[in-house]
Amino acid sequence: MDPVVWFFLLGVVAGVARSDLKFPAAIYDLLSMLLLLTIGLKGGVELAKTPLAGLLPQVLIVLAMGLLLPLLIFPVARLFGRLDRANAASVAAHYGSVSVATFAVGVSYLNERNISYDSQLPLFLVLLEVPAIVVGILLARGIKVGTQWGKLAHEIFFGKSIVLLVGGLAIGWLAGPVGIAPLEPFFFDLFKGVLALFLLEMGLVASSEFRSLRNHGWFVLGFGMLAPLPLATIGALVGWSIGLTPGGTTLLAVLAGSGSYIAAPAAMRIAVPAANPSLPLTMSLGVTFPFNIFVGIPLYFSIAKWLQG
Amino acid sequence: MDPVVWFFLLGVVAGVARSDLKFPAAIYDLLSMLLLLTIGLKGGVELAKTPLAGLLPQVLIVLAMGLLLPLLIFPVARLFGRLDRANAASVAAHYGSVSVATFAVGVSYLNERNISYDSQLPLFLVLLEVPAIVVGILLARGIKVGTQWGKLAHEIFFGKSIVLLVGGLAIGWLAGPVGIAPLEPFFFDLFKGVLALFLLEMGLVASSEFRSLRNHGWFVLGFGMLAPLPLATIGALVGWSIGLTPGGTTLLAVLAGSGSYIAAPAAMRIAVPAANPSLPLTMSLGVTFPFNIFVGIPLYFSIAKWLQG
Amino acid sequence: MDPVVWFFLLGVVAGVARSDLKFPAAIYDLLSMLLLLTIGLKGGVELAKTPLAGLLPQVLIVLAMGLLLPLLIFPVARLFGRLDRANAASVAAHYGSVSVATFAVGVSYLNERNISYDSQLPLFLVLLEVPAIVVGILLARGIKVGTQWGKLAHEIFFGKSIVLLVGGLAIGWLAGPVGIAPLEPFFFDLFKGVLALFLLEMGLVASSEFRSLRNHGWFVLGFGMLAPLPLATIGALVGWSIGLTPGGTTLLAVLAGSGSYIAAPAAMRIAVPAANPSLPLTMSLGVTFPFNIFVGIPLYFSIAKWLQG
Amino acid sequence: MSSEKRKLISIITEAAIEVRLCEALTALGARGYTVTDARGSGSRGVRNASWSSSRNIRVEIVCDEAIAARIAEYLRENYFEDYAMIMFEGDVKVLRLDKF
Amino acid sequence: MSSEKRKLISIITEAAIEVRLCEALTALGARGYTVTDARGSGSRGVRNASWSSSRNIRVEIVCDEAIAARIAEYLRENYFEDYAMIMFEGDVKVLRLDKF
Amino acid sequence: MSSEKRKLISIITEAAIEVRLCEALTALGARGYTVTDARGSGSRGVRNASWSSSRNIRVEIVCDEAIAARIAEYLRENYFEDYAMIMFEGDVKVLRLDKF
Ligand SMILES: Nc1ncnc2c1ncn2[C@@H]1O[C@H](COP(=O)(O)O)[C@@H](O)[C@H]1O
Ligand SMILES: Nc1ncnc2c1ncn2[C@@H]1O[C@H](COP(=O)(O)O)[C@@H](O)[C@H]1O
Ligand SMILES: Nc1ncnc2c1ncn2[C@@H]1O[C@H](COP(=O)(O)O)[C@@H](O)[C@H]1O
Ligand code: NA
Ligand code: NA
Ligand code: NA
Repeated sequence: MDPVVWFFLLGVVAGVARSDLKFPAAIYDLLSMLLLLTIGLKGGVELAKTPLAGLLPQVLIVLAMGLLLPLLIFPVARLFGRLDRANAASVAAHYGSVSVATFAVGVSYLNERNISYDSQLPLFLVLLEVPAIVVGILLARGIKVGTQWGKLAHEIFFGKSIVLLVGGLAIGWLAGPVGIAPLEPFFFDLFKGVLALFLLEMGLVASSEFRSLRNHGWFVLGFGMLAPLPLATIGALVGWSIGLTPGGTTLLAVLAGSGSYIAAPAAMRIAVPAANPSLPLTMSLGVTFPFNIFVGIPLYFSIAKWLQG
Repeated sequence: MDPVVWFFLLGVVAGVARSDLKFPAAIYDLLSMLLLLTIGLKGGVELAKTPLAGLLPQVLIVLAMGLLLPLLIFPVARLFGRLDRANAASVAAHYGSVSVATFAVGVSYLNERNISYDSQLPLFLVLLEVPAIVVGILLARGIKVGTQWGKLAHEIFFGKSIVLLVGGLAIGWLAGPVGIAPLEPFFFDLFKGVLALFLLEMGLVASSEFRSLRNHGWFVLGFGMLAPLPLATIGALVGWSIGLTPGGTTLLAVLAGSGSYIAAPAAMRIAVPAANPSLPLTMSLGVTFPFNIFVGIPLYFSIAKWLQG
Repeated sequence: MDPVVWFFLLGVVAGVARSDLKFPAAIYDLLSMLLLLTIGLKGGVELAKTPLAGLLPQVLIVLAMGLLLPLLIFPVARLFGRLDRANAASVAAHYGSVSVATFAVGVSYLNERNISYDSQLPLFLVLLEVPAIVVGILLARGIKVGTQWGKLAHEIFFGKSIVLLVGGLAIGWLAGPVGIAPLEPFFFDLFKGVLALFLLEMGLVASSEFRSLRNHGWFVLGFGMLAPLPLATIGALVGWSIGLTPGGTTLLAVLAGSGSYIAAPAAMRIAVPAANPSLPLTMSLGVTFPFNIFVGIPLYFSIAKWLQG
Repeated sequence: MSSEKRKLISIITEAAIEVRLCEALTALGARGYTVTDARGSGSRGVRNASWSSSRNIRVEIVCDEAIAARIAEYLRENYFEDYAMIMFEGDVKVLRLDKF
Repeated sequence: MSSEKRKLISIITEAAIEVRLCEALTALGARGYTVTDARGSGSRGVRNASWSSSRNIRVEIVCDEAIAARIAEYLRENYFEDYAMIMFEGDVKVLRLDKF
Repeated sequence: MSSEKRKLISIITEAAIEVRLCEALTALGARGYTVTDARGSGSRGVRNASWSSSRNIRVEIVCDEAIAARIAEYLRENYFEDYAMIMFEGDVKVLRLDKF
């Protein structure tokens, strides 16, 4: 198994055992900044190698998927989860959006097996982050008058994760492979290690989410376990239909099948205060993330291969 | 001289000169986490290469040494230091346990000279961390009723340094040399630099310990200077008797001759509140650590060579 | 363009757009520590390769320049800026002193073009940091009685930036190329990346300085834009006169043409309380730094080449 | 010492709303505020600051009775129901009256 | 504003005992607490937070008189003698009475 | 509980002067002090702690009336004019009288 995953387990064990191991907030911030910047930079460098011309249709389809997913999740959360409007919308926003760390684990899963993936995937990651959040907010508040849409839009589009991802993409794209070279030792060579530390922290947090599982009842556990596969399948089908490589298809499935726990929580907390923030976090971090890194990613990869031929 | 040691001196100078140079707590935490994880990982990778079968007897002997050392130190601290029971026990716990940073300097001392050491040494480091602390607590409190042994044991065995060392060992062992490879740039290549920064911080702290030296009287200075050699000699003899290489013997001597200032202080503060925490810290950090990195390590190495030949 | 400069732009954009992207104080401290230490270490290693004998005259001339520059700036600030004595002196101290980050960008500008520079430049950086501050304080306070010169001198010479620069120099020089080798992955290979992150943070801060521009009136903008060139020209002439290479001459121009925003602000805040700290910071960080990395450095380089014949 | 009575308002709440809260405080007439990072536990469980969404802040405002009341009113209407938040008020004597 | 008087207990002590102390506070009946990192100086010398064992924390509890007394009692018995610790108590007015 | 009244002085100011300020406090007779990192906004604008020169600290001193007055006097004379600084004073009850 990919060693970085062991770090997640170590975090879980330490957390469950109530060890005093704890990441300072500043270190968590540094690690997540590096994660986002590096994924952006890598993506930008790849994009710089490929003509952007043909990309537009793909971009639109992916965006459409980003708008569709939350609309599929919302009714499920309402019906089966018996969640009120705000909470169902929040779940829709979280799972419609994407998990950067799951994506990173997926990438390292493919690297371990020397499987290449399409250069536009990091771009898709960025594209998929926002739409679901917007849809989620609309589902929760409707087109209420009095809502400061401008302010909200600003807070979403200039949230730090978007800024770092897009900024990284832009810099990587502008600098290109040659220009980035001197930055590689810091951003690229260290990436695996940074991810390992980040997963260690995620394990610690996940373990505390386990505890709040019981407060939330079965739906959280059930949805967290069962939602990823169908969502990822949609992602895989989309990836396949727009002609991605097996690697790329796998990653698009990972994006679709994972739940956000950085951008979405921050945005929803401000935009939909009535939604209980711990509910979707327990789902995505306590259930779906472990499911994806242990079961999901390999599964999605076989689906992708099967689709391709 | 090993350049990392210069960083310690720089810290001492800055501290003595009352510079405003200061490490943020979060950075200190990051550095010590990396130190512990890396030592664990390195050890685990090495262990993965060697059969664990024959190790058991060695493990038991090392554990025995870990239980013996504090029992030797306690009476000395009582008699010559005229310390009360709690403080003598605390000193015994600190010096019976080990100093991770001294070990790291010892390793880099050997690397500088291309001297190999037995792969089980990091394992021994972990094994030696805890027993002395337990003995120290027993010496201080006796088998008092009402002591929450379970809670104490938990706090000791799941203290962050143990978790990171053991976790690193386990991950390194599970992943093996090949699996760890992608993590090497972050954990192994940067190790020397991380150690340098950590020593810079230690220098700053040591300098402030110098100041509190006079508050503690001569015993602190005397014990801090004179205890390492005999203790290290015991370590060297044990290492030699269980057939370690000269490098391994040196490191076991370093472990025996060094005093803990991460795990032991934390544990003793909670388990033996009556013990003055600054006393053993001034000894181990203000006196013994400098002694070991400048005088001790080379000395122990020659002892090891002499024993072997 | 050098990719690290894109990070500065990213920071500016994020800041102007009022993104919630923010560096934890601890991370800023870590980055600046690494920046200072690395520049010192690099310089020390270079110095170790060259005989110090011939250096003394150069050293004295550079020191003289450091004392001269603030004396030239002060009257300008008094006359054209109509600043009171304290503020004019503060500006003189900031611009007489040097900007470590600008120097780092200059170095990376030369590296990109494989242009070598004289090994004593980092030494000059250190030498130029302090004198202007001292002159600035004298200009502000005169030789007032009651001033605790000893205490002030101590705070300036043992301020963290000086300690880290000088300490790095010393360690690099003592260890030499071979001794430093094991530290290279951490300090040297990562340097470009660390600088990139630091510039990202600087961009964020610069953007907030832009806002306070209007509070300060035209002189701040004017001086920040127009002062660098003449100052840098002096630096270039000095560099040329003491026979530096074009690369070295460029860097000396960069040092002369840049304004301090680490050492000087800290020192002036304590030594000249009456001076408005935001005035010179807005100049040097909000105006001069961007000017130098986009326009100045290339310009100074052509001046240097032109001087050389 | 020329001093006078003021109210010291302390708000402990989720870091997520720092920006909006501080804007509101200024809008409500506060001449200034101070923020420190915090962690803690309360009716909404333990918030231990390790993960970004579980961080607390402690916001303090020195102001006069009127503004204090307005802030309390504003918080009750806009935040108390949906956010982890407590607020308490103490009496303080201040120097530099002009500043509050 | 429907508010009422409560006590604000402030404890400044060694970070090493944070976990145990907070457990104790809850056990003593506190409905919540807030912790911030601190450094400082006192009878046990300067504690400047650079090294893990020299860090302070500042623990604040808003509670009623009875619990305040119990906490004070508990600290005096269990911590005052052996730990760097001070405690002081102020009066505050709180909203959301149910929470304290 | 054997306790007595003391003053709690809170000073919020620029981190740049921490060392000098704390030295002064001790010189003025304070038996101790506590410092926490802070950010904030006031008459000298927003100080958001990202850049070293824009950091605030919050210094608290528990002391008797006399020392409190001396500290206030000292700050007014030496710092109020040139530094971002506020100070306020509250009443607290302390245990361990010997310590203040
Ligand atoms: N009784 C209390 N004393 C001190 N701080 C409290 C108290 N109750 C809550 N808090 C703080 O306020 C935050 C939010 O409170 P709550 O809304 O009750 O979860 C908690 O995370 C604590 O940091
Ligand atoms: N008079 C005081 N005012 C404010 N804080 C204090 C005072 N005395 C002690 N402290 C804080 O309480 C901690 C422990 O105090 P002590 O037990 O006296 O060493 C110190 O490190 C300071 O942070
Ligand atoms: N009314 C206030 N309430 C709380 N904190 C304040 C207030 N005014 C100023 N401050 C704090 O004191 C610092 C300096 O204040 P000033 O000198 O007004 O800029 C600010 O950065 C704030 O952190
Ligand atoms: Na998704
Ligand atoms: Na030992
Ligand atoms: Na200059």
